Amino acid sequence: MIVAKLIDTTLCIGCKACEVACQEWNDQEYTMGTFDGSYQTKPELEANFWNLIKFNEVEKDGATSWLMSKYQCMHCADAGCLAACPAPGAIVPLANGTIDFVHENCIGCGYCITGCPFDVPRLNATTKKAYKCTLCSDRTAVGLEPACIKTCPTNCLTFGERDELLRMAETRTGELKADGFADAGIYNPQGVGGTNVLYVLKHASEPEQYGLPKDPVIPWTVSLWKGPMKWMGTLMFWGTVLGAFFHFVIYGPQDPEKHGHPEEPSDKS
Amino acid sequence: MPKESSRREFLKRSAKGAAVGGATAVTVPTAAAENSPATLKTANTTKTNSICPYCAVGCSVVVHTIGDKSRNVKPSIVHIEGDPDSPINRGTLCSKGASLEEFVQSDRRLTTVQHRAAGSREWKRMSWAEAMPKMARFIKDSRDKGFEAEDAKGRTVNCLKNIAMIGGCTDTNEINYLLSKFRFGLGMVAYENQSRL
Amino acid sequence: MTNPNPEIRIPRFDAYERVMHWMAALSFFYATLTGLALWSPKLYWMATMMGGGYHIRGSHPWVGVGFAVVMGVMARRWANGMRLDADDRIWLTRMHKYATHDHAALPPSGRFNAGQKMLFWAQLATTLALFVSGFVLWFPEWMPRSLRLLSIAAHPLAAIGSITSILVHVYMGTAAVPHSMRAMLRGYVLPEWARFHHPKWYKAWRASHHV
Amino acid sequence: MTNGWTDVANADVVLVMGGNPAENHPVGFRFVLEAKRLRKAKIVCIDPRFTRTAAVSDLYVPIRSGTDIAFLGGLIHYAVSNNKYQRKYVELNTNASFLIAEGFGFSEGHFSGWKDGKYDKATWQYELDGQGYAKVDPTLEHPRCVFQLMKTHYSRYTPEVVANICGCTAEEFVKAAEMITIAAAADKSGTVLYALGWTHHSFAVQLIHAAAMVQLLMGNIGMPGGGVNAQRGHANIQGSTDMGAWNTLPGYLKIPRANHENLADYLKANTPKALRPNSLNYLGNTPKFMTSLLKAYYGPHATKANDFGYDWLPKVEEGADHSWGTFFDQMHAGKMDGLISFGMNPVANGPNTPKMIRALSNLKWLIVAENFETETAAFWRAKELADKEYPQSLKADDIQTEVFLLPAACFAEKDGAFVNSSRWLQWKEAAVDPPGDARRDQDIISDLFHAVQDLYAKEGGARPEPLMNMQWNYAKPQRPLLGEVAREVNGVDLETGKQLNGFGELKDDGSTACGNWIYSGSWTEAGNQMSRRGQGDPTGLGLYPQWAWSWPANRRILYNRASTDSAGKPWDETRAPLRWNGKRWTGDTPDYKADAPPETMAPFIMLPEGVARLFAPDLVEGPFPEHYEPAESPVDNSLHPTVNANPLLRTYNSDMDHFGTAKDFPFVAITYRLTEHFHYWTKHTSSSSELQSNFFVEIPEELAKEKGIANKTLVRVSSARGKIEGPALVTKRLRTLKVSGKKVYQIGLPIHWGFVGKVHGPLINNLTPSAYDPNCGTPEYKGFLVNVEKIG
Repeated sequence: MIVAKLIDTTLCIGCKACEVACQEWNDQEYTMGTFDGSYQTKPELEANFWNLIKFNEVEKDGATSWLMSKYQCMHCADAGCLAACPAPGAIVPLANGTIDFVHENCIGCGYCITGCPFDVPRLNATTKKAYKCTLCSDRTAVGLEPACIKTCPTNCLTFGERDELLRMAETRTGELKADGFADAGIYNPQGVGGTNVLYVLKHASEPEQYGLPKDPVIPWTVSLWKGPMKWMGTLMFWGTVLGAFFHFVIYGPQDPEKHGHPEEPSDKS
Repeated sequence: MPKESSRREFLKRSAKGAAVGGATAVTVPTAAAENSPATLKTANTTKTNSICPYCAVGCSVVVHTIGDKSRNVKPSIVHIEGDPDSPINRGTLCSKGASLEEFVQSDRRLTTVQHRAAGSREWKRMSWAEAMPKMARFIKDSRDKGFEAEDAKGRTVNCLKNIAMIGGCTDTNEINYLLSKFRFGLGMVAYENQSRL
Repeated sequence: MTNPNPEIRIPRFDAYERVMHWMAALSFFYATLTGLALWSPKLYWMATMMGGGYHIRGSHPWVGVGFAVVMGVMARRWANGMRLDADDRIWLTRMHKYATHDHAALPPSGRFNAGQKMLFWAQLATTLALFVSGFVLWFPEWMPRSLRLLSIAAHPLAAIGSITSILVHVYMGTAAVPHSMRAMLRGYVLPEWARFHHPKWYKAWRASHHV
Repeated sequence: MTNGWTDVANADVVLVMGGNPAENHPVGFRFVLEAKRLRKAKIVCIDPRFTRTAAVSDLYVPIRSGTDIAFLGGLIHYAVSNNKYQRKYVELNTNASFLIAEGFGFSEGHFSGWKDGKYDKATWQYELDGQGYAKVDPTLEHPRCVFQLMKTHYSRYTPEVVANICGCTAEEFVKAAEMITIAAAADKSGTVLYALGWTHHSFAVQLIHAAAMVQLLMGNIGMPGGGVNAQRGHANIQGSTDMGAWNTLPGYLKIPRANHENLADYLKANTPKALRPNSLNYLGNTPKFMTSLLKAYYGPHATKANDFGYDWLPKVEEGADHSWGTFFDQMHAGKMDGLISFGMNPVANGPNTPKMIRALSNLKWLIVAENFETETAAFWRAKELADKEYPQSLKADDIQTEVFLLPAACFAEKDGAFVNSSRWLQWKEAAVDPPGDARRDQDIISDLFHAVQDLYAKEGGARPEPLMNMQWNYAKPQRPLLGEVAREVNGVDLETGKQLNGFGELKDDGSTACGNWIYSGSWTEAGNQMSRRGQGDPTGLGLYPQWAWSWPANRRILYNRASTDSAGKPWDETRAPLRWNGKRWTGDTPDYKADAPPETMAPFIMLPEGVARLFAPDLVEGPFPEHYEPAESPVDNSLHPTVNANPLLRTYNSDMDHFGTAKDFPFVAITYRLTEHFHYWTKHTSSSSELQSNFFVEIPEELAKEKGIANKTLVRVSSARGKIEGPALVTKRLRTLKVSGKKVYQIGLPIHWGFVGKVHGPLINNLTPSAYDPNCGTPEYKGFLVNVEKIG
């Protein structure tokens, strides 16, 4: 069974309960910030801050709106971090769809940061390891909701079976359309095989307004590196080694006695 | 900034260690996680029902403590979470409520009586045994000085106007009731709480 | 043509060059093994052998920097001698003759033959690429995403090129060309070897030593 | 709250005005969103700022701070003139039909009877018949009936007039009015959620009255999903208020006045008489409540012979005020010796901080029981820690106040009950012990009580009887258990020793003792009702009668009798908190006699009229709310320029009480909480401080452009009282308003910082005026004037 989070942005009031619940449950170190000219807690996610509400003031057709949405690891079906990770066992896709970081195995290379199309993982300067939302895998393992979901006061966040949440999201989208939000839709980008964090957006054609990338995919350079390049490298390595070996077998070493001299410099002259 | 006192850190760690054995007994109803994730920090805690002390929505919370109150053990809080039984919050909490653990265990909590003498530039630590009679003396002297048994017209008024008392909105009904008794015992009229502000 | 005196030792690489070369070789070897361990999960066992992934992730970039520095030093020493001359260009067009030991069909080489020169330039280029892309990958938090994305492909690509050419280099320096290892280990070659492999250089040596 | 948090989910329209629940009561706000999601309820948010509540509302209308009465008056006018009110409900449940004395009127900013700066209320009274009952005209046509007077009074409040005062457009107002008056239909209900955005004005009580009038016209009082709902800002501010303030005893019994020389005098003055023949007038039982309280206070010392110890209570001179503003003014004048503060921080939360600091400097002694070192405890460090903001404060060397800062337990370290906004008494248990030397507040107060009592026992002194006779009858008097106290508060039958089941059992002969009559029933023989955890919801309306206990009598919706018509038929069958089954009322605890048939008595049994008051003669500045400008206003009152502000506005005249004008201070300032912080507490916790570490000043985009202020630019905000500095947050969410043809800018000032804590910032009350509401003494924290300068 694949589990997922559903974020109904139409019900987000930016209360930041999810931010704190995440911090508290995961025993994060709290850091005081400098004023950033915004209600947003931090400009972006940090190694000890895995769950950020993004605030965006939008003015459209003379009407002001204030869009808020929760940002965290998307737990992609086709995870860019996992694709990029060189350390076996450091990024583990759990059977329930959670992409979990196992810090014992993390080597801190930071490739996951580059691999992630959502720019989520962060390196901790002290431990030199990468961190992000674990979907509270310790809680979900014993039948508890992730901390952020449990604390959410407004039903903006729901946790459950992915298929069911998708159905809920569709129902909700239908309601919004009926209420006149023609552009309402679900954010479940297929470029990463779909995400286990689903969003209901009023303006689904412009996810950027909510701070979400429009068409996220695993970067082609990562795919190149993990795909064709691996074959090419292997081929070249063995090609060279075998080439050299058979060269030796066929031609043997260079022997001045047998192989004659190159055009000699005319030392006779 | 160091987050926790060393004692708390110690207790937390030991709680984690202690819970390892118990984890196998936990059934896994929904998760189907293949790998064994970190041990639940609330696995072996004592749960106490309480109410959030911030705004007046009145959210119920569950306080998770470790330590069995035996001779050398003072329980300490590892986590505070919304109480799912409450029809008000159904387990949810806002950002303030979700971090109540930080409030109870803030390193800015007062743990000793502090006294500032007249004209002094600093706090000095004081014991309750020393502070209590000093405060009582102040209260009595002020009352003796300011108490009006009768007003100018000779009517009994039993009023005390030179001592004021404020507060109570952060505390329980019962303490507010005790404050009212204290206040009327002295005859105080200047008595307010946050409801005025 | 007189037979060279086998008792004569012709100095080929001085101690400075030999030390540099072997420092480069060792750091390259280490960076290669650790790099390969991080390159493919199938090779991750090498990480374990070398102290674990966390450790080699820390050491690889430093060793890489060391390699690049040594390469820089070597380049300063050798760059002039690595320019291709007219003979070299002809040599390159007849490389297959070299591979099939048809040495007579080749124009004479100087201190370094054209293949060695090409190896030098290839190494220099891949080192530069490895250094720049490696630096970007070293500090993912501070580098722009576009550069990181470029580097994540450029680094292994450069490494593949570099490793492949070094494999050829190792083969040439060991099995394929007997006694050349002596040049890099002890610093000298015998006149016969020099005359055969680097006739122009040999001639120049003779001229300067009035043999 | 007349209703409760859970009940908000029953609303069809939610008017959020004078409050910002999404930010300040996020968990309570879930019921608003539930109504929106499941009932398709409309949320209308009227606020000076586009808040996080506005962000999820169906309609947001900006308003100039302090003009809410104009807006609500406009709603009344709109409803009455467009016939969008629930006529039947109004006839049945309000005093619309009551006739008012000849001569009542309103002109040029004053109601009739204004003379020499005071009101003579003779013309504000009901016209009584020979038996002392008010005369009524059920047709509501009589020119002197309340309905017609109301209609006339608000005829001035047209949409254009409202728009001109409030700064929104007339179209916006009408749109809001249309949405809000959906609730006028008998089977629709609308709720009003407000908080300090309404109470922090110099006409706060009138404002709430105006809201109640709107709700009565819509037929929303007593209805599920209706009511007038104050979202209170502290965990037990409700309970604390229930237990008395300067002018009240527990249970809202009034403080005796000097002319109430004995209990009989007092009861005569404070026991209301029925104003209609069918009025139950439940407060006619006041003698039972008062006598039982005196028995609880003075125990065996209270006898019939000595008026149950009535004499020992303090009596306040007639007409005198001893509220917050007054006693801090007296303190500032050097007339007070000491202050005891239990969990309150007046330096931070009182208006006019410089005056507060100076007032405390004039004390001999100060006792503060707290969780943290607060600005109040550390007031003598103001010069050292925040000289820039408080240049007027004295150096520590020159402050002779002796300060005791007592470490107190926090919520998790003691048991006891909090009363939430829904009036639910919820019991909590202690989870841990207080840290270090910290003590539980009950222990501190008991120790202090006994220490003073001992001194009097030893030395004698001024009139010791009130103190010596006050009961502290607990198993361990120094360490009372809160359960014991709660049982005393509930009340006990002194003859049988049994806990009372409710205030219906109270007696006025001294045979019952009860610490607070409205809490009677909270701890009965069946045990602690406040700790109940039952999940049942028989009405299906989310009233949860078995969860905790609600005052009064576990009633979840006040005035619920008004949810049915005169025959007892619910206005809306799908939402009926109360049904008459032919013998009894079932459902919620009825706000009515439980077995009285529907037509026996008028529905509002707690009021002497038997109905609710559209016309409220007990308020000091008029029986109808009228729009007055705040004490400091950028414009003249366009309704009556000669009477600009509240004619009875309360101010003080110390040398630190200053008021500014729009010439020097052209911008309207509003103070408020952010969702990230709680009051002045969470600056002591790292978690909340992380969410918003810094103070900032919210500035409208247009003003910022005019002044060349960019986002994050350092600005100085000054008022006639003081100045503060902070970085600007330039926002679209503060709209430029057009008021009386003039551009008005509003400046937003969040409150949460101070000079002690994990994070620091200015105390916003450095800027606020000591201008108070004359009814309740609430300071005007919102809608005062400031200037803004760029300094960075």
